[in-house]
Amino acid sequence: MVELSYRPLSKLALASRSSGARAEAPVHLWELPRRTMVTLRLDPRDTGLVERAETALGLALPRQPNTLTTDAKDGFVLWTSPDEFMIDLPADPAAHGGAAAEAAAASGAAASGAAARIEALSGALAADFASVVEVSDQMAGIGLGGSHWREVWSKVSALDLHESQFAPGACAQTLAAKSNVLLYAPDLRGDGVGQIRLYTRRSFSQYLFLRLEDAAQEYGLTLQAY
Amino acid sequence: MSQKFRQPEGGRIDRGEPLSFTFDGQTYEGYRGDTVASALLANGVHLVGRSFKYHRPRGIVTAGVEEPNALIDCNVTEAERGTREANNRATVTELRQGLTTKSVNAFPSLSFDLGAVNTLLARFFPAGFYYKTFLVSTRLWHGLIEPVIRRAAGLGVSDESPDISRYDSHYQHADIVIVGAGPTGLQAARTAAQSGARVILVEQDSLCGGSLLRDPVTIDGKDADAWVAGIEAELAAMPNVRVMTRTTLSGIFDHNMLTALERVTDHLDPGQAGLHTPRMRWHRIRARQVVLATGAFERPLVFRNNDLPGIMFAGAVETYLQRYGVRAGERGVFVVNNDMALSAAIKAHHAGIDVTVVDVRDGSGSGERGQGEGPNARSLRDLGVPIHAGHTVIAARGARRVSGVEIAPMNREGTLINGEARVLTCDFLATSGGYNPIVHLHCQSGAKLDFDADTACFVPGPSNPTTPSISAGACRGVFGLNQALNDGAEAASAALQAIGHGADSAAAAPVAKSAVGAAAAPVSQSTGAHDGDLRIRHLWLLPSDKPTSKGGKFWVDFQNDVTAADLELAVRENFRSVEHIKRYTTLGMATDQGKTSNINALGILSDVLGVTIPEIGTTTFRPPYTPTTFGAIAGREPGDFLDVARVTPMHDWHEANGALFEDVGQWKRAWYYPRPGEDMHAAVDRECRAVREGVGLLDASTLGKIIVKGPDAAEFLNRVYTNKWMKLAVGRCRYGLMLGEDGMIMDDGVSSRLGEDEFLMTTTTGGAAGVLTHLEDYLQTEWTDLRVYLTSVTEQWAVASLNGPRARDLLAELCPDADLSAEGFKFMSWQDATVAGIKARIFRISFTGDLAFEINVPADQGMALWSALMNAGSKYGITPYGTEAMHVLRAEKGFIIVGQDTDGSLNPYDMGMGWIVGADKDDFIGKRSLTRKDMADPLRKQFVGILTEDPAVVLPEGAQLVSAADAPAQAFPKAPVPMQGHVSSSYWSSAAGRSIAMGIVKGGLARKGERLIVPLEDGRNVPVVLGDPIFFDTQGERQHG
Amino acid sequence: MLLIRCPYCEQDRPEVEFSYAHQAHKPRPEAADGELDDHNWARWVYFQKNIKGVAHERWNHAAGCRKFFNAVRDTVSSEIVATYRSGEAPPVEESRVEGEEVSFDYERSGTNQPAEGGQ
Amino acid sequence: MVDQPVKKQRFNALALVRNAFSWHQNWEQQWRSPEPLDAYEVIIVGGGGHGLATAYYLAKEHGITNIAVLEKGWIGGGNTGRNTTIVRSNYLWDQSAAIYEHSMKLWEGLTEDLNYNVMFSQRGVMNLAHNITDVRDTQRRVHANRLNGIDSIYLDAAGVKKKVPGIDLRGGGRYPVLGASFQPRGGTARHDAVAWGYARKCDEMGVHIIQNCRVTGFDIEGGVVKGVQTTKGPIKAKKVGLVPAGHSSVLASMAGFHLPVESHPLQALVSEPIKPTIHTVVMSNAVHAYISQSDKGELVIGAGVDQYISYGQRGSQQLAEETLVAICELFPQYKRMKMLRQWGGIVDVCPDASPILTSTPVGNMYLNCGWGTGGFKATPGSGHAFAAHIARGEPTELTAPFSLSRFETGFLIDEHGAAAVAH
Ligand SMILES: Cc1cc2nc3c(=O)[nH]c(=O)nc-3n(C[C@H](O)[C@H](O)[C@H](O)COP(=O)(O)OP(=O)(O)OC[C@H]3O[C@@H](n4cnc5c(N)ncnc54)[C@H](O)[C@@H]3O)c2cc1C
Ligand SMILES: NC(=O)c1ccc[n+]([C@@H]2O[C@H](COP(=O)([O-])OP(=O)(O)OC[C@H]3O[C@@H](n4cnc5c(N)ncnc54)[C@H](O)[C@@H]3O)[C@@H](O)[C@H]2O)c1
Ligand SMILES: Cc1cc2nc3c(=O)[nH]c(=O)nc-3n(C[C@H](O)[C@H](O)[C@H](O)COP(=O)(O)O)c2cc1C
Ligand SMILES: [Zn+2]
Repeated sequence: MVELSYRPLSKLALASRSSGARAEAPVHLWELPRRTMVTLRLDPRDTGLVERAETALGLALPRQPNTLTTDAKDGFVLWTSPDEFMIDLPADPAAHGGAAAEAAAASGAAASGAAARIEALSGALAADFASVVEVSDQMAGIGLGGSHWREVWSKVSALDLHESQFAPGACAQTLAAKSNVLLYAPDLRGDGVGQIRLYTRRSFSQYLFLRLEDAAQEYGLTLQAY
Repeated sequence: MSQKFRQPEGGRIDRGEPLSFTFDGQTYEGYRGDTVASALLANGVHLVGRSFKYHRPRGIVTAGVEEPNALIDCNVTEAERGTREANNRATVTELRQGLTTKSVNAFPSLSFDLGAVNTLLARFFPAGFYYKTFLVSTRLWHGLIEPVIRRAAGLGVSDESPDISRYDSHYQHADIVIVGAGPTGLQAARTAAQSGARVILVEQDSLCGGSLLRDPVTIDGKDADAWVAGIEAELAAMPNVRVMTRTTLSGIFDHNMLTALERVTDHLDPGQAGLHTPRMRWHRIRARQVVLATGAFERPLVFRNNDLPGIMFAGAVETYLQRYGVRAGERGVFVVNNDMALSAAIKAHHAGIDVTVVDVRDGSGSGERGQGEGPNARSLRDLGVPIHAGHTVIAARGARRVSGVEIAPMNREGTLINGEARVLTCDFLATSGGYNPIVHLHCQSGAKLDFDADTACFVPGPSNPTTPSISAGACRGVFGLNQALNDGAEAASAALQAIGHGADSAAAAPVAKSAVGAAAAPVSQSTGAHDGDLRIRHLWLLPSDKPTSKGGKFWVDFQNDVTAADLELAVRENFRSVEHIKRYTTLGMATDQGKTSNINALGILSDVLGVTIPEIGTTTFRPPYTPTTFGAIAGREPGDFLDVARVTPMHDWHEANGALFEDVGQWKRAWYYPRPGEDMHAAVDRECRAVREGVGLLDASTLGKIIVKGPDAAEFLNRVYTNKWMKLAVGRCRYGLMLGEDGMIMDDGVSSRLGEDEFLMTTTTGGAAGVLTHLEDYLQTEWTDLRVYLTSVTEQWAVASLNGPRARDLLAELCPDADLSAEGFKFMSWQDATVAGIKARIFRISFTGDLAFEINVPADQGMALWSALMNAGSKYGITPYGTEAMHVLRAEKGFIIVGQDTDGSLNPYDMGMGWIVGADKDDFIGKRSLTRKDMADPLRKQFVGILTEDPAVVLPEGAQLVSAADAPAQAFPKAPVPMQGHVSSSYWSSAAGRSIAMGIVKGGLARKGERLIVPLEDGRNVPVVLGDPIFFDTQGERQHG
Repeated sequence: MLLIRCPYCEQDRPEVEFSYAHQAHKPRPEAADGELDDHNWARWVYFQKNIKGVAHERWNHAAGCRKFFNAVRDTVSSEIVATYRSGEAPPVEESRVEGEEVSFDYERSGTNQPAEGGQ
Repeated sequence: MVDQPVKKQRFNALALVRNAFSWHQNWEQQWRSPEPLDAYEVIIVGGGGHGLATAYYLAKEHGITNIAVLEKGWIGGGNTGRNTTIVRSNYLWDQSAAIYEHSMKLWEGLTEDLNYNVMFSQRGVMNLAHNITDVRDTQRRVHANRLNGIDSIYLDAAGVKKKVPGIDLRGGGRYPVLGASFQPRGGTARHDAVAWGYARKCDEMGVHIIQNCRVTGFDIEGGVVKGVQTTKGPIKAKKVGLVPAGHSSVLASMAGFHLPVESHPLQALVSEPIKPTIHTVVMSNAVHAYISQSDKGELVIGAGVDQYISYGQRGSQQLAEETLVAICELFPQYKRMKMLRQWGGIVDVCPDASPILTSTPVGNMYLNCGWGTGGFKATPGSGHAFAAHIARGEPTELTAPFSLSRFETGFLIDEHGAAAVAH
């Protein structure tokens, strides 16, 4: 039997290769859980429109290029273009059924409300020149951390993530090896320790994951499924 | 005796760790810290190679990267694994356990080389001789002569086993990159680092120190080694600094993109490197500023037979003595034209070597730049070393090793011999003709050179503002140590200033300033160093008793065997531009790229041409600075990571069920699913029949999908497609054709109206990214008034395409709530529904011409949907089919595939698709091009069906058609034959019960019914008849069914 | 690899993130315009100034914000003099180190002979 | 007055021996360096292979010797001196096949014709196919070639391996080799020798080769060219042929018109010399690399075109990297080879990847350009055809399809759409 929800990295069987111990590892590489992701397009110069969107979503839109806003509950809005934002929320446990949802339901976890927020957003902008498109399935997330994550990053991307250039409030889109990525680092500390979240298009994620895994080998790495 | 020429003590080698290695099969000993060259010299071995053209015996002449002669072949990993590398310079190859080395370009052996007969015939092989002879037919040239020439040429042998070493690459970023860790670079690094700026110091050598390694003077009251170690420790403690040794800065590209090669494991003993540690790393460093502190090369003097083994650069003799504790010989003659180089003679004298000096300067200071003979010459006199001032070298003597030198006094002008010649015997000869600042990187950055007449060398001119760098120290012609240290500090300050790191800069660079205070770093000073005044006298060619063309040769470029006579010959034949001379003589084109020869050549040419050296100019300095391993540059990408293999949400199912895959752009698409014993033909035929007779399932997830949203969405589609879109009703779908502005077909696909202001557009798999960019381009640049947003959703949806007469029956089982009836769910419309419990959107569109439903579900659910369809479909005999069957099925219906049936030179009319051109629309992309003159040419190539007269024959795709009149009965036509067109698609069709084909034929639309011939490579001439490109269900009933 | 400032992202980014989009400030003529002859249409579709010197050109921040923007770049030295958003006026004029401003151009319809004119 | 033609000493082995005995003191100038006269019948702008060949065939075939070839730098210093020297004629379209095959025939007699060893080595050229589309397009081209009388065969993977034992057919797995087209008569030639050989013969027939002479403008009266302005002063001419490759747009703009051409950097690189290891030319469009080994032993490797316009004669580091990735993919044993030098040229790229051989909007001015990444192979044919066009003052059968007007009428000769390989 196939699992009901088949994630882009399922093929890599990370669960069976998972080795935990993320904190001490020189490099830690893991699959991010499914998130509710939405491409929002609107003209941010229309302040009324922006206000409606922010109210409905319960999150401000970032005003500066390549920055993000957060609701401090692991919800984010990332600037991706002057008239485009990526909304990135923890997925509702029940959104896609399957074992995870059942487990969540059993444990009584409350819905994070992502679906409701997106619905509210769509509704609020229905009459406007704006576009709200869900892309949760299109995106795949990879986490990269550990004391040597910068060395690994330096092998795949020409973008400088030195702490002077890239801080926790920043996000960026660039190329990592041959894959486009959207990345941010919500918990990056001032000293640069921490981890980054990388999102790719689904079909690129296996390639990128394996490429990162290969790059990390010489430093020693641990893997984890979400 | 082993290591007879090793000094009893001294040098930066570890005498506690002897290492043995082999050279040409013979085992030798050296120490950790040695290079192959220093260890060979310690064992008295000078003869290490043969030259490129004449196979002259050649010895070690330098102690660095500029070495032209001592090229060796080494084992890289363990010998048993057979991984060897050719053409390594012995002077920079570090000794390690288990190293086996060989000379290159000698057969059968170094001391007896058959190729050396070329030496005897040298007179017949002047520069460019091959252009003047072998003027034979191309057949003879390629068949007979070229192989001989090829075998003779080339240095080392390429190991033909796959290179199993691991290579890796990195991107780095720095505020300031400092190249060279000599005194200048170290001082610069220290100054730059103190500011807190991000600094990278790059040094090609295994040790920092540069010239201090051969001239250990006192700095800041410490000996040089201690000073270097102190700075290294200081830098190591700073988090903003990275020191990279064994790393060669190989190139500077636009906007200061620097490349550097780091040698990580070659010097390690077997087993020492980590399993995944790469052999080399390739660094691309983006620098805001660059400080070049790359030092200077010594240059040789040009005299007859100056290429004999045992003739070395004075600085090299000094380096071998000081750094490696190795004497170049027991009796040395030092032939110099400047004072600086004589420090080598002093050290040699102290080391117990019997030293004689031949100084082309006459001691009077006349003809020399600078004052008097200089401190080193004075010291030598005080030491009682014999000095032959004002003497020239007539010739060096010896066969496989220098044994003496013939010298004579010369006139004051340095043009003629004017006294008795005498012979000095020696076992090595050290020369110095001055120094050439290493300006390679400066020039690579796009900046120019100035000529400094005092030191007779090129020095950096103004930096290129687009790719800025600052040169300091010896590489800028500053040869005194104290001056160089100051220069390093100043260069670093200037670089800091330039990036806004200066004390007075408000625009602070985005750097964490906390690390270090702003206190300026101290500038070190030395006591007892040379004052840096070369006091040089240039004689580009030492006067001799015979002209350069007769008798022995005056070597300029050792590796490529270019002599002074060759340069003169080139000029005689009117190769006057330095670029022509380079190419005619091959000067500077060898693996050392003329590092030691180019300036001497310019000096000689300036005499011959009667113009100054700067008027002649240099040839172009190009990357890399030293030869750079391909594998390192390629990094991890060859192999699995060469390109992304994009896979669909159902890919794992296809793989588990035996599918073979076809590459479509970056995608892997299921091609066909052979069952045991089936070949491609059988499998595809089975898959096709299943679709026509029952039901088949195709993974169509790869098609591009774009949400087009906004009040002007319909107007936008109207402009980007050839046909009309304004009136398409919500819930309906339409096929669209997209052209480039040249009027040629670019892409196609079905778009559906999701709402009044929202469409879902589909594109071809390979065209998806390009189409999105194309559309964004028009929205952002041309039609900025259109209110439309585009969002790619290609991968949001998994698409399972259910095709065949039983498709509805099957789907109905899984989606009980939806009305799937022909009336309720019309062809070319869509509806939302729940399929197997999954929220889906179903499109009634068909690329097979059969009843079809394209079911879209969120990608995470694709696998579940696929499995559900397969399970429920088993009773209908559901058959997964791949792209090959899909191609056959669409061909049966005459549907085109953009990129297969079109090739960028075909418009909609050519494809018989005039019906889809809304010619009465105001405008659409490509419209204007459709009315150009040649578009109306009735003889344009047009799309037609092609049927073989024999229905069993399947034409090969790509086959060409000719007129029946041009094809003889049963033979390949006599070329050239006018071609009428070609076969673009061709298959066996079970549904049609015969082969079918389509293609592009001149004036084809008007030639239906005509008989043409397809001549095949195997000699068959296949008769065909042109017709309509449709072979099945010509009325199109099935898809509506 | 060039370093290019995206005027939308307001950051310097490596060239690999960008794709080149040719001559800037070359508006698409109204194809419906009956005045537009084949010659001048061809000039818009195919012809390029291809300046040696300081040129106005377009780039697309393909792996970033996906916006097309303009750059003033020296095609000899590769210096990027400025980048600016689509629709904005160029901050620096074009200039040639060799060659001259073309005296007749596609905008000046009708003055041209066809390319094989007179033959 | 034009210099009298001077019969040159013939090059052959005997001459070499004879000269050896006089210590090579008596070799003549291969070409002379005259000062420009006031006027010529024909001025050729651009002393690359194409310009020199044009002058040569004007003199040899059309009896026009009152010619000056004006070169801003040193002859052969443009793309002629920096290309990977691949010669082949297996192009798809009839018009291309005609001119490239015309060229191939001239190559086959060039060494003897010029009395200069241009080292034309017919070692065969292979174009690899890596996917089904490649295979289909390759077969289409092979079929067309054969009917055009061009030797061209299709090789399957085993056939490729037989000819190039060093190749890894799997590639790294991502781009396996499925097959190839092979043209046995294709090969390489010595680029410099081509320029010098033509120059020597031109000089022998009285053509003036004037180096360090940059054309800075044109004298045009009533729409007809009367002469050129140069850094050595004005020179009159009855006809002017422009053959400036990467600088075509620059010269066209001086004459008042635009071209459908962009000038891009194209790079190449060589390895250190090694003993013979690869014996044919191997090209791959999919992974983008091409490789051959010169007679001196370097691997000569072609890289890609930078995306942006540049007159800088240098390329970016990443393109050379990509090329070496491709080479190491196809030939994993060459990972251990070392790059000796990399450089760039300025290639004039046409939208349809075909050249322009044309009359221009200016009377008596003719243009030969747009050869882009692949015109070295065309040097003799292009010169021959263009000479005829200039002499006649109107298109010939070979040049007519390549006129500028094709961009107006829409009759493009789209060689990349047709999966032909550049170079
Ligand atoms: C890296 C590289 C690899 C290539 N590989 C191949 C290959 O393998 N096979 C192949 O067939 N082709 C190849 N090509 C293409 C080929 O080199 C060219 O198409 C061909 O050499 C063009 O020859 P040409 O004589 O027209 O141009 P060039 O040799 O460039 O000559 C043009 C001349 O015009 C001069 N000039 C320009 N402006 C002026 C002026 N104002 N006044 C006076 N003179 C001027 C220039 O200085 C230059 O010397 C390659 C090109 C490059 C750059
Ligand atoms: N032959 C000479 O170098 C020479 C000649 C005259 C005087 N000097 C003395 O040199 C001192 C000046 O010192 P300096 O620091 O300017 O030069 P230096 O020669 O001491 O140091 C230059 C350093 O740069 C390194 N280097 C060069 N190119 C490199 C590259 N591409 N990548 C990485 N590393 C590279 C070298 O390995 C060397 O360590 C003075 O004391 C002067 O007396 C040297
Ligand atoms: C086919 C070919 C082979 C070459 N082989 C060598 C070589 O062996 N050594 C070398 O230094 N350069 C070689 N070059 C490169 C030239 O040195 C030079 O870089 C090139 O002609 C471009 O000129 P430029 O670098 O002066 O601009 C070769 C060039 C070509 C076209
Ligand atoms: Zn941007």
